[in-house]
Amino acid sequence: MSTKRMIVLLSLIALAMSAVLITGCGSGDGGTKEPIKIGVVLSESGSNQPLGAPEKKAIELFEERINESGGIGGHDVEVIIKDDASDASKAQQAAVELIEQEDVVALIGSSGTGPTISMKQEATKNEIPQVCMAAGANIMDGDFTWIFRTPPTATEAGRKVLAYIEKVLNLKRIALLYDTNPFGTDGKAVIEGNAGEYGLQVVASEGYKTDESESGMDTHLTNVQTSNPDLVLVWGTNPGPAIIAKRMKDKGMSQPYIGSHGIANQSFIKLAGDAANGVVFPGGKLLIYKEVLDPSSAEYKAIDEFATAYMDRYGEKVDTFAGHGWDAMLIITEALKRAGADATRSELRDAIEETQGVVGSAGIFNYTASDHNGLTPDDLVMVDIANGQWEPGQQP
Amino acid sequence: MIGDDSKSQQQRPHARQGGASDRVLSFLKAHKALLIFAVFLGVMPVWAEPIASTIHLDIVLVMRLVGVFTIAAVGLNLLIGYAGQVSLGHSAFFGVGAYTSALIAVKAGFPVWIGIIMAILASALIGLLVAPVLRLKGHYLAMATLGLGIIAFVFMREMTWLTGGNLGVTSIPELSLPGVPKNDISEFYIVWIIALIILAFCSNLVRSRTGRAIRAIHQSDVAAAAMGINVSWEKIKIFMLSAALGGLAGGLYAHLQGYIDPNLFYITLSIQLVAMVVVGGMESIWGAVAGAGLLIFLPKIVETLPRWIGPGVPKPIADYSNYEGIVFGLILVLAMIFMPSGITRGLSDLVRYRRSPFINPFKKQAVE
Amino acid sequence: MVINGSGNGMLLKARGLTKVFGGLAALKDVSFDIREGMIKAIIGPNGAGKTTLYDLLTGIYMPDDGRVLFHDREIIGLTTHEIAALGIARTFQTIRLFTGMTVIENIMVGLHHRTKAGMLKSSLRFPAARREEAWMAGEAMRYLDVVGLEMQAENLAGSLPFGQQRLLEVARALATDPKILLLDEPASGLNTYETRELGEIIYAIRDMGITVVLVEHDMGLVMRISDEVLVLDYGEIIAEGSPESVRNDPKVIEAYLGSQLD
Amino acid sequence: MANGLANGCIYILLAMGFNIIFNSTGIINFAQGEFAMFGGLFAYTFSSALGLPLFIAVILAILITAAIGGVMERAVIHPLRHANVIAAIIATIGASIFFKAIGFLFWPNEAYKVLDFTTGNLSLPRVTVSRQFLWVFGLTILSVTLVYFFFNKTKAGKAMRACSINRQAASLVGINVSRMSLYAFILAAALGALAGLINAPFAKYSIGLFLGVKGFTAAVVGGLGNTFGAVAGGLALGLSEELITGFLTIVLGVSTGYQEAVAAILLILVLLLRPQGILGKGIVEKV
Repeated sequence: MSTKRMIVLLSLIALAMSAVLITGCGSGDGGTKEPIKIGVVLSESGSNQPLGAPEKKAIELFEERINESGGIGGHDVEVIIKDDASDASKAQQAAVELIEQEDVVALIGSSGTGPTISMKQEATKNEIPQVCMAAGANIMDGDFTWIFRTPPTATEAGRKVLAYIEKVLNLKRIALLYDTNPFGTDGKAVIEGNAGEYGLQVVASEGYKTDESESGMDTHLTNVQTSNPDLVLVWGTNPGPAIIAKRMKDKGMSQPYIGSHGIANQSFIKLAGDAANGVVFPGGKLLIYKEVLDPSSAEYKAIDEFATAYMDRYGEKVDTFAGHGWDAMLIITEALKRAGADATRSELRDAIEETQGVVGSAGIFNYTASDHNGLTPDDLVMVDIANGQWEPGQQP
Repeated sequence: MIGDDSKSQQQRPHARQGGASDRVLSFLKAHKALLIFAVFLGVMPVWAEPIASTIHLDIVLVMRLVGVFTIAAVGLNLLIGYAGQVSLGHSAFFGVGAYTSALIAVKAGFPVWIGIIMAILASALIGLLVAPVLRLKGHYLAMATLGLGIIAFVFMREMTWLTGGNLGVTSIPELSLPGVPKNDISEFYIVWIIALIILAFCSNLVRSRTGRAIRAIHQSDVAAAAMGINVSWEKIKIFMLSAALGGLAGGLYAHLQGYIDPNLFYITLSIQLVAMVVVGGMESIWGAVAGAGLLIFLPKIVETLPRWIGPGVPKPIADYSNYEGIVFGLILVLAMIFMPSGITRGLSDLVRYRRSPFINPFKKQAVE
Repeated sequence: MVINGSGNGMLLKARGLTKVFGGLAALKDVSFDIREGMIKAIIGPNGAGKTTLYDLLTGIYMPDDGRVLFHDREIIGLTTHEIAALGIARTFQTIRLFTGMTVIENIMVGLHHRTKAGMLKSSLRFPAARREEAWMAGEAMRYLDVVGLEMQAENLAGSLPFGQQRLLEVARALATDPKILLLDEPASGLNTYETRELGEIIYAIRDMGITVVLVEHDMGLVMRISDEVLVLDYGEIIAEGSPESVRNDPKVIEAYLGSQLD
Repeated sequence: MANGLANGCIYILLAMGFNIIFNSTGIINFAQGEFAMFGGLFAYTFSSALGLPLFIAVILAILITAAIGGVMERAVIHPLRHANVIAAIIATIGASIFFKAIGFLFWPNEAYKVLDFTTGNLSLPRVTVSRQFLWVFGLTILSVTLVYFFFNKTKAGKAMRACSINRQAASLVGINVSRMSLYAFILAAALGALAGLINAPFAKYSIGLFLGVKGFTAAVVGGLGNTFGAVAGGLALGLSEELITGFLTIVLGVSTGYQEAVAAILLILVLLLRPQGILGKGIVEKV
């Protein structure tokens, strides 16, 4: 085939493609007012799937509810959700597509820290507000002008736990077991970095892999025992912490077991069974709001409304991650209500930064120019597991 | 453009005996397919950018990644397709390249391109250091390289003082050239200019003396040695080149992403790269382009379908990301069974010989 | 063991070669000389150690004992490709062509060690590399001419008929510019006509100044063309000399008859 | 030591699976770890979810996984019996990705808990061991014995051994090599499922690769293709992992995260320095 003919052919193909696509997709919605578009990137698949799935449900639920109640200033809210498959480069790609092609006014996402950071770079470059649902400490590194966060971070949870150990338990020697995944190493850094401030000592620090077998975990526990700790602090996501709880019980280790907010879900209790009893962990009030909150408080009402709606719509209990998605939508829509439905991206950002006292599922959000995390350790509570049920623990 | 694959080009060298004066002309002749492809890419932003928001797919943006993975895949194809040495550890070189380039730019503050060059050198050096595994053959080599990938991943994660561990490296500067505006389109051009140079380099290489030597080793290393070819050294050289291209791709990737962490360079990346090579076509330079393009575009297109068709899209397609592994696994198995020479060969056979590109594995074959 | 100096026209001297596989001696204390310019045949029943001998001479195996001098240079311990570069070329009993490459490319692989363009130079198409490539193509055609395969240059080696594959392997070995060519059963699988043609080609090769050694079962061919015949049985030399003397050697007759009775 | 032994048992079962398939087909099955995944997840489904007695659930899980192994052989390996090594590697990798995706589709959660065989500890004079450990140990000894019996006493087993020595010769004396390959996959899948069961009580979809690499390492350490080298290899790997974990923290004071690389490093060292494995005699690959 000659070069010339090839080029002609290719140009024709290109033209044909554009023509088909433009005509095929030109149909508008025909509504009265332009919808407000919010772009969402989360992990529907890949390693962060357990986070992304409930987040997606909560976001879609929020979208339905706000549109049923008339939207914002008569404008519907349109949520466009993309999957990043827990992959940073796909998240970045998705963010660019949402910004450039869908012309969204704000971004939500993502579920995991890596994807969130790669989205953040696009959000910052394109000057578009982003509300993330990931907890990684380094998300706020560097320029955080455009990014806000809904979940409590390892810092809040870590400080809560350290205060609990110091004030409630009155113990000193911590044996730390952490998952070598990003969640675990994040917690490890916070615990090791702040233990001294609370007069505590980390006497063992063992990284394990989530896929470890029981006997593999026993190897780590043996190392832990030789360091003679007062308590065992486990920072990880399931199933590692459950295996550890079970093995500690089987081996007759009597030290208190303190978990992280990574086990603030029912599956920990399911996996660890009996061994879950006696475990204490920091969690959002969402989990045990009926037990710890005053039914007349604003927090109780906000959480109860969300939890009931979620149960009605999906037939299952809310979990923390669903809450993060819900809160992200809440913060953006509340800011839009204040800034007006036709607010520009930068006006919306300013409005989000002015968020004060917005009651979400994870706590009361207060953003300032210097703090885009919004929550404090007080938004977490220590939770006990007793008889396979969550109960409010002693608070430091 | 696909039809004009390396096989027919390989037949040409002896026929070309023109003087040194018309080098340019002979280059153009030898790389007709490449030039057509270059023109195609050159005009791509012109038609693809305006329709991006209409088709809900920014082709140029996706093509940047295709370019990066093409570089890595073509390097891996030299090793697997041409030299017949399976590596399941190329995520290591990709990762080493990415970290080298990123850290040199972020921590040492050197210009991006110094980092990229160091990425190439560093991964080639690592390739040389681990070259003893090339003494192994077949499955043994595959498993040993898989082990290398795991080791590299663990070190990237655990050497927190250097790599930042799971927190990764953030704020990696973008790819840019002096005097060129920084945006997605300029990055697209930068990546593809490099990729095209690599493609030209590699298609020359496989038709050269070195290329024949590695292909000979693939077919019979004993016979190749008997022809005076230093088999182990040729393998090491091609392994280093392959590692260097992996490092180059990794370096470019780091600057495109702006953020890297160890989990991006797990062995699933190696398997993806191998899949690009085998689905595209082993022993085919264009196979790398086709494989990278197909495997990167396929999920994007399926994901975009609901936006084209609207709410009526069937649930399995809307939930495609849940099925991606199934489709991906099936593609690999079926490609090996029915189209073992990859889509480029299969399709060009179809065009040239009007023959089905699929082979029938259930047909009785003579026992060798 | 002492081997006397050169100057007597001996191209290759083997002394005391011994190779044991898993307790069984494939070769036992084998010594012989190959004079420059001759055609020497090595015969013997199956399993006599002929191919093992080639593998020792070309560095594929290390002998357990013994030495080989080529041009008065010790070659035991050198690698296969180093030996090839010194000028010992071989073919294989089971054909080992590069079947996925074209006929001319097979020959060009044979030219590999006589050329030097590196990875970078040839990929960037430096003028020197392109000149070398053109030279290789011309040279390759010359070798194809010797075996009469020039019309097949562009075909895949694997697509050639069996007899032509044998010839291509010979041409590929010639392309390495050897001093000595070791042929391993070149006539097996060839028909009478092709075998006669092979004989002519071997003469032509000898006339190019290349010493030819052939392991062969076709006694007609061996007796017709060789200057000297060496007979191996169970890894030991049982006879060596002119074709006539070997043919009448009682030990040889017994070895062949004995093996046929098995 | 007990921990290393228990892990070693899992590795032994996986390594035997690798060896059996390698012997009869010459293929390294990259999907071996996924058999273990299926074993654990099916056992969960039958015992915890469907409420069948654990014993029945375990038998069912092994049978179904063995059937999956058989189907895989017919669908993937049989068509590729004349293909080259690269094609076989890629195809089994494809199968492993496919299986993992199936696992994710039906069992998407982080982990599932299979009922314990029996809980609690057994106090012997001087040492206390968990009952689970005794199960692990007992089942491994039982399966090694059964495999030994199969290969040495049954006709099919002897035929498979013949295949492992020389496939062509075996086919010449009338052994149906293709059927032996099928049997090998079924047997290897069953052993893999058992390994997954032992590795449980926590089963999850993503466990395959992790276990596969460990099992292959054990097989190589013991001498690939040497069915009973797997025992030595598995124990050696299990014990060295345990020792090295302690060594990393106590002696070197570095992160135990490096432990993940131990199996890979051991694998490469054995392949390079002693490719026939610690028990092997022959040379891995002749020229």
